[in-house]
Amino acid sequence: MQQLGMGQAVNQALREEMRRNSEVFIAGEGVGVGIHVNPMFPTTGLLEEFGSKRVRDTPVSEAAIAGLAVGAAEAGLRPVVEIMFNPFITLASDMIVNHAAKLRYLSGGKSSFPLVIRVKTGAGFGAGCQHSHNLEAWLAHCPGLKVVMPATPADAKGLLKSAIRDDNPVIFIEDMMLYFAPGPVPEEEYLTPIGKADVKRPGGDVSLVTWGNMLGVAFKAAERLAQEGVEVEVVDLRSLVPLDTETILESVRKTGRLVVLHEATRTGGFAGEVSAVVMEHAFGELKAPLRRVTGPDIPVPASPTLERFYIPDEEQVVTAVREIL
Amino acid sequence: MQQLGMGQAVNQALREEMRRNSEVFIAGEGVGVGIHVNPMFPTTGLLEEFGSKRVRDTPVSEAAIAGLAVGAAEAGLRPVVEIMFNPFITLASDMIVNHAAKLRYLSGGKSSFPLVIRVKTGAGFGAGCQHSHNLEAWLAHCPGLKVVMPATPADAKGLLKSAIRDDNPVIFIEDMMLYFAPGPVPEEEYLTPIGKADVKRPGGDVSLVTWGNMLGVAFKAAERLAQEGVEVEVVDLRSLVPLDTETILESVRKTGRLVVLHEATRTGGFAGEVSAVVMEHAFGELKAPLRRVTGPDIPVPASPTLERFYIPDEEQVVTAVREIL
Amino acid sequence: MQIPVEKKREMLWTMILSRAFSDTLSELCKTQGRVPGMMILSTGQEAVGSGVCAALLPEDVIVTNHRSHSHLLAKGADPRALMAEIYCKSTGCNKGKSGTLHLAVPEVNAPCTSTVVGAGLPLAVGQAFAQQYREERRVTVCFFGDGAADEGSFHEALNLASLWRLPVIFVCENNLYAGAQRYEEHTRTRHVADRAEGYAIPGEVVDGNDVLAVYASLTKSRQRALAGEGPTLLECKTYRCHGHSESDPQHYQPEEEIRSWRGKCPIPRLSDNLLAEGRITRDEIREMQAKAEAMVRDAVSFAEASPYPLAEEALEDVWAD
Amino acid sequence: MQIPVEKKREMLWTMILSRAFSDTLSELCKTQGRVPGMMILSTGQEAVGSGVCAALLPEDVIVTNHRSHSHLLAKGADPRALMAEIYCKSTGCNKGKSGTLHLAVPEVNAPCTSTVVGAGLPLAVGQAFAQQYREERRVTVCFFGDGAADEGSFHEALNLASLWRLPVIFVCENNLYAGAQRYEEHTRTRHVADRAEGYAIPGEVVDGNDVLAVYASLTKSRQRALAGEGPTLLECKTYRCHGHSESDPQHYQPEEEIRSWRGKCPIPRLSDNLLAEGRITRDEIREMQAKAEAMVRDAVSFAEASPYPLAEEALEDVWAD
Ligand SMILES: Cc1ncc(C[n+]2csc(CCOP(=O)(O)OP(=O)(O)O)c2C)c(N)n1
Ligand SMILES: Cc1ncc(C[n+]2csc(CCOP(=O)(O)OP(=O)(O)O)c2C)c(N)n1
Ligand SMILES: [Mg+2]
Ligand SMILES: [Mg+2]
Repeated sequence: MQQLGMGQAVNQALREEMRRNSEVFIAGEGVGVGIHVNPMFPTTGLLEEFGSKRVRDTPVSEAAIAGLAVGAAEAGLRPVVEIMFNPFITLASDMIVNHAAKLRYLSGGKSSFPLVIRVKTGAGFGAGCQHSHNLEAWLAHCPGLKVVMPATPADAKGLLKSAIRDDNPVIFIEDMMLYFAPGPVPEEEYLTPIGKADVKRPGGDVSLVTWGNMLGVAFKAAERLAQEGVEVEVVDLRSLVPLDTETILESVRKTGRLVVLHEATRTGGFAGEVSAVVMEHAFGELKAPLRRVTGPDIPVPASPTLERFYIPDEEQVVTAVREIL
Repeated sequence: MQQLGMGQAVNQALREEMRRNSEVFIAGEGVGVGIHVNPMFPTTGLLEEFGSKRVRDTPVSEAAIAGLAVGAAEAGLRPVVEIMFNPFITLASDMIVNHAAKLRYLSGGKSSFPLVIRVKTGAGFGAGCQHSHNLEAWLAHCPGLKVVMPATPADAKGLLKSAIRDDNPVIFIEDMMLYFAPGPVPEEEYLTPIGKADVKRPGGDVSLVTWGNMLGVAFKAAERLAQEGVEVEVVDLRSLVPLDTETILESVRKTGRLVVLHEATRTGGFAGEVSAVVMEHAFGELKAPLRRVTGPDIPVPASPTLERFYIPDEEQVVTAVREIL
Repeated sequence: MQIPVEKKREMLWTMILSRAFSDTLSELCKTQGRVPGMMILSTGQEAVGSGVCAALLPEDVIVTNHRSHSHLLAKGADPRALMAEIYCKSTGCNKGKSGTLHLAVPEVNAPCTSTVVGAGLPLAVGQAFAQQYREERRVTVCFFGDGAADEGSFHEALNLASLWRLPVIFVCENNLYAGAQRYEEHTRTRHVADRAEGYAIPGEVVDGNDVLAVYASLTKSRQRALAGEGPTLLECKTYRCHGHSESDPQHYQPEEEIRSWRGKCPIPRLSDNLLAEGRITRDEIREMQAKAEAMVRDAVSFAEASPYPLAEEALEDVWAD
Repeated sequence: MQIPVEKKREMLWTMILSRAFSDTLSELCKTQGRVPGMMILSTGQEAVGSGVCAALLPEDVIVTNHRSHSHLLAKGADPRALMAEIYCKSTGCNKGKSGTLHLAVPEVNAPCTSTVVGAGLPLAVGQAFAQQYREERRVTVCFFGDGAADEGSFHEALNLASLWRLPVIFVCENNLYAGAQRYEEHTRTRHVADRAEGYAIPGEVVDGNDVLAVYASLTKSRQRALAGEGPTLLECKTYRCHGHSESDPQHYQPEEEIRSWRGKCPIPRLSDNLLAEGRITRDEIREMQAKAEAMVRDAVSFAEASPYPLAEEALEDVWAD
């Protein structure tokens, strides 16, 4: 099987969908000509293949980029626009939250808004808190938006293809750190369903629910714990909205123990939603308290020592698991 | 004791703090001359008392309004600015999230940002989802911001005064529906601490945690249940950040049962945080599953029948409580 | 510019219809609770929507804002469906989800209405982009207020539309107020149209109470757009004769100012012109008025007789499947 | 305008220091991993920061952006504290919290630095508002790029500053590129300064590689600001001689263009002028250069010898108590 980084997987998904449907176009800052010439990046080479009609470099105008997507989607195109880094989504958030998410409802179901907003996220590249700020919990708290956050190149490809074909607005969050971590991606065409979590590692002792870049941390922790005879079930949500509560509950009913792991800051993070769902529907099967392993409630600091402190690591996960065994 | 609506209580707080400290000023759309001449509204009469130097009507420019506050606060003033309705906070969110919340951290603690952003929220006035959208969970997921959401006029006054004197950025969320529900407000000067929840009604059978406008619904439900002999303890959070976990846990340890009630939509709402905190720290004392009573995962519809359906009511709370008794 | 008499009569009709519509709503608002929500009308500003829409073809798109009724009626929206939506009934064009503030009528190519001030402009850019992408002979018009011209979205939208030469016409309805703020209190820019130069696009000021002037300007800018020459910023100077909403006592609008602008009402202005040219008779005008009133009465009856949506319908229409 | 020779020498010094600083960083970046994060330099653009800051008093405020080093050095920031922060060390001016991208130096009245493009402008409005509110004789300067002029925040900030006649000068450093986009690819506006008219404020284009011209323009607009006449939009035309960041191969910048702009370097331009006027000797210039290099070497040694912050320090400085 081909080994691709997540950026390359995204690139393949864009390429395939753009070949398949001429109503798909991409737009954003540097999606055509960018400052990097790097085959690991998601939009490399698309301008060359599809031309400047369909690959649109925009000014630094996030509200206009998102508005372009919303208006063009209503008119029947399938925009895939990029917001360069997660914190800049604030600048587009009126268009996303008050328009992409709501205009269909406001139309009484007459219009639809088949658009994808790709956004890069994640700490780890030393740029500090105005570039690194995980905000998936915000977007998940906005009815009308689907929210997808893949953890592997294969899922990224399959989910992005589904997102582009979805008739609803989809926020597609790519952790930059995963661009440089190759993984297997099937060669043949496939779609990964939005709204289906994936048990990435089965285990009977504790359920470790996570998504995005933290999957790697989850694996490392699971391996260490396996050496102690503790079998961790790693559930990769992949989509936050719709949330696959069935898969979460099934796992927790089996293990009776739950740890939720995310890179975003703790208070108000999406771990809260996961724990509420479990506490509502599987309370009787729970054998131990919840543990959350998350970023601390601080902005992401720039300095390497501080940034490492910010990012949850397997040590913290191992400790959390041990605490509730 | 004087009986005031929440708008009037806010007005008194602004008046007292502006008299006390000449570095306090207010700015926003229509905070001086507005389209309503209504003594129940928060900024009525302030222009007359303090003049146009300190009561600044702004253009319709939410990013500039928030930026004004951030810049002026760094320079040592104490801005209290208004974002007219909660959904428009999206337009100011870069300034709030990436600047008000982060610039102190980025300065290594050298600068501080003593500002208050007042924002009106709440469903119930038939304006639909671009005016009514409760977003407190977003702001609570942003380290560096304090988030306050009072439920009574007395708390509103005391909390706003504290917010204005706080050296950190505070988001102060006012539910419009409460402007027209008078309640007692002490005449003498007082401050209500930010970060302290308030047990608004003691009870031993079930903990009902809520905030803002839903306190009224909580009371109604508690009264009905009291007639059945069920004693509900109503915990009004008042502040989401800092969160008074002690008071929540104390209540749940006593009752063993938790219902969380908020008007915001369910998925990703702040009830998740409350339930995670309880599940982490009071799991052993819990006797029953969690119940959340919240707005459904839809935008707030305009039509009265639909809007009523959206807003959680005491019936739903009573049902939730009965389910876990 | 030579404007066909049929066009002129069409504009007179849509203005009369809009006025009957808003006068009726204004009247209905005097009975508390009869119509839910805020009531925002364009009494006195009808020439903008009528002149613009008369210059458009049905396939052209409009994007409008909180003050939308006259735009939508001029674009051909069904008064019954509008009125029922304003009443928040299930027969409304948006099944009661929208109410008066964000009426969306895709049937007449008015699909994107936002009550977030300034938000229409980026949406219109998206619509116009789709038209250009598909090489259609259609344009998009975006209606917005003078207050909206201070929002960041205005700036980003105009720059992008100019850069890509999109077929969009930005129609600023400068009614001298944004909420309670007079124009001079929210900007020092003499004319909103003065901002056009900053985007290297044509900016034009037109008498917004002269429907023929509006029609002529729009026709010209539409041709530019179709010729691939890009957007135009058209500022229509008009006046908000009512308060911001019907519950606004207009305490900050000088009475003399209101009176003087009422004297510049666009409807008699056009009808006098047509009468003078012998293109219409007084009886015909009276007939139009009677017909408009009847249509609006019918719309109100329809709306009042219609049921509210069932509570559970609130859960519908969030997702496309 | 008569510029005192001491001012000219000061500007030469700050340009030379900035250049030594950025040349050293550029060199250091060739060793992977030595300096963390993205490295964004203003090589070739030094005249803007130097000319502007020479025209300011210490109590004046600057608000800068991602390309801040030369602004901050010209405003008097300590090279050691800056370098240590760029190295993300605990001795840095922001204790390693900020790194190179949002250096905040309140000690020299450069307290608000944002790497969110365009965000500086509303922040500067707030700073200038405080100055006006307190009736201080100080102004605020906001540095931003040509790309930033396309953000909505630019628009809202200029309108508000104009309306309130705030003592703020918006300095657009037009270096012909925003990321990989040439100026003409992100706007059709001939000059960013053309946008000033849309806010009824003065807009001026100045040769941004001529430090004396920058100084003169800024002095004038500062006087206007202090006289209560409000903001100015000053566009300094310059060129980004390096890539957007040091890891950018500049593949989209024509070599000939880079070469020609390198020929317009502001440093020899001023030193030649001073030499011609007999206001400086070649030896003095060499001394300045040597001193700048020594200072930067010292700053690097200081930074390299400094410890990284302790992990738990990450939890500090979020809240003021
Ligand atoms: C982003 C945003 N801010 C504030 C409001 C509240 N608001 C509604 S209409 C209005 C005034 C708009 O003035 P203008 O654009 O001139 O339109 P007009 O009402 O005069 O037609 C305001 C401030 C809003 N709807 N959206
Ligand atoms: C809001 C926002 N969008 C995008 C970026 C990514 N970005 C960083 S610098 C830059 C280009 C800015 O160009 P310009 O304003 O001309 O400044 P220059 O880099 O040329 O000095 C971009 C797009 C950002 N930092 N902030
Ligand atoms: Mg107006
Ligand atoms: Mg630039």
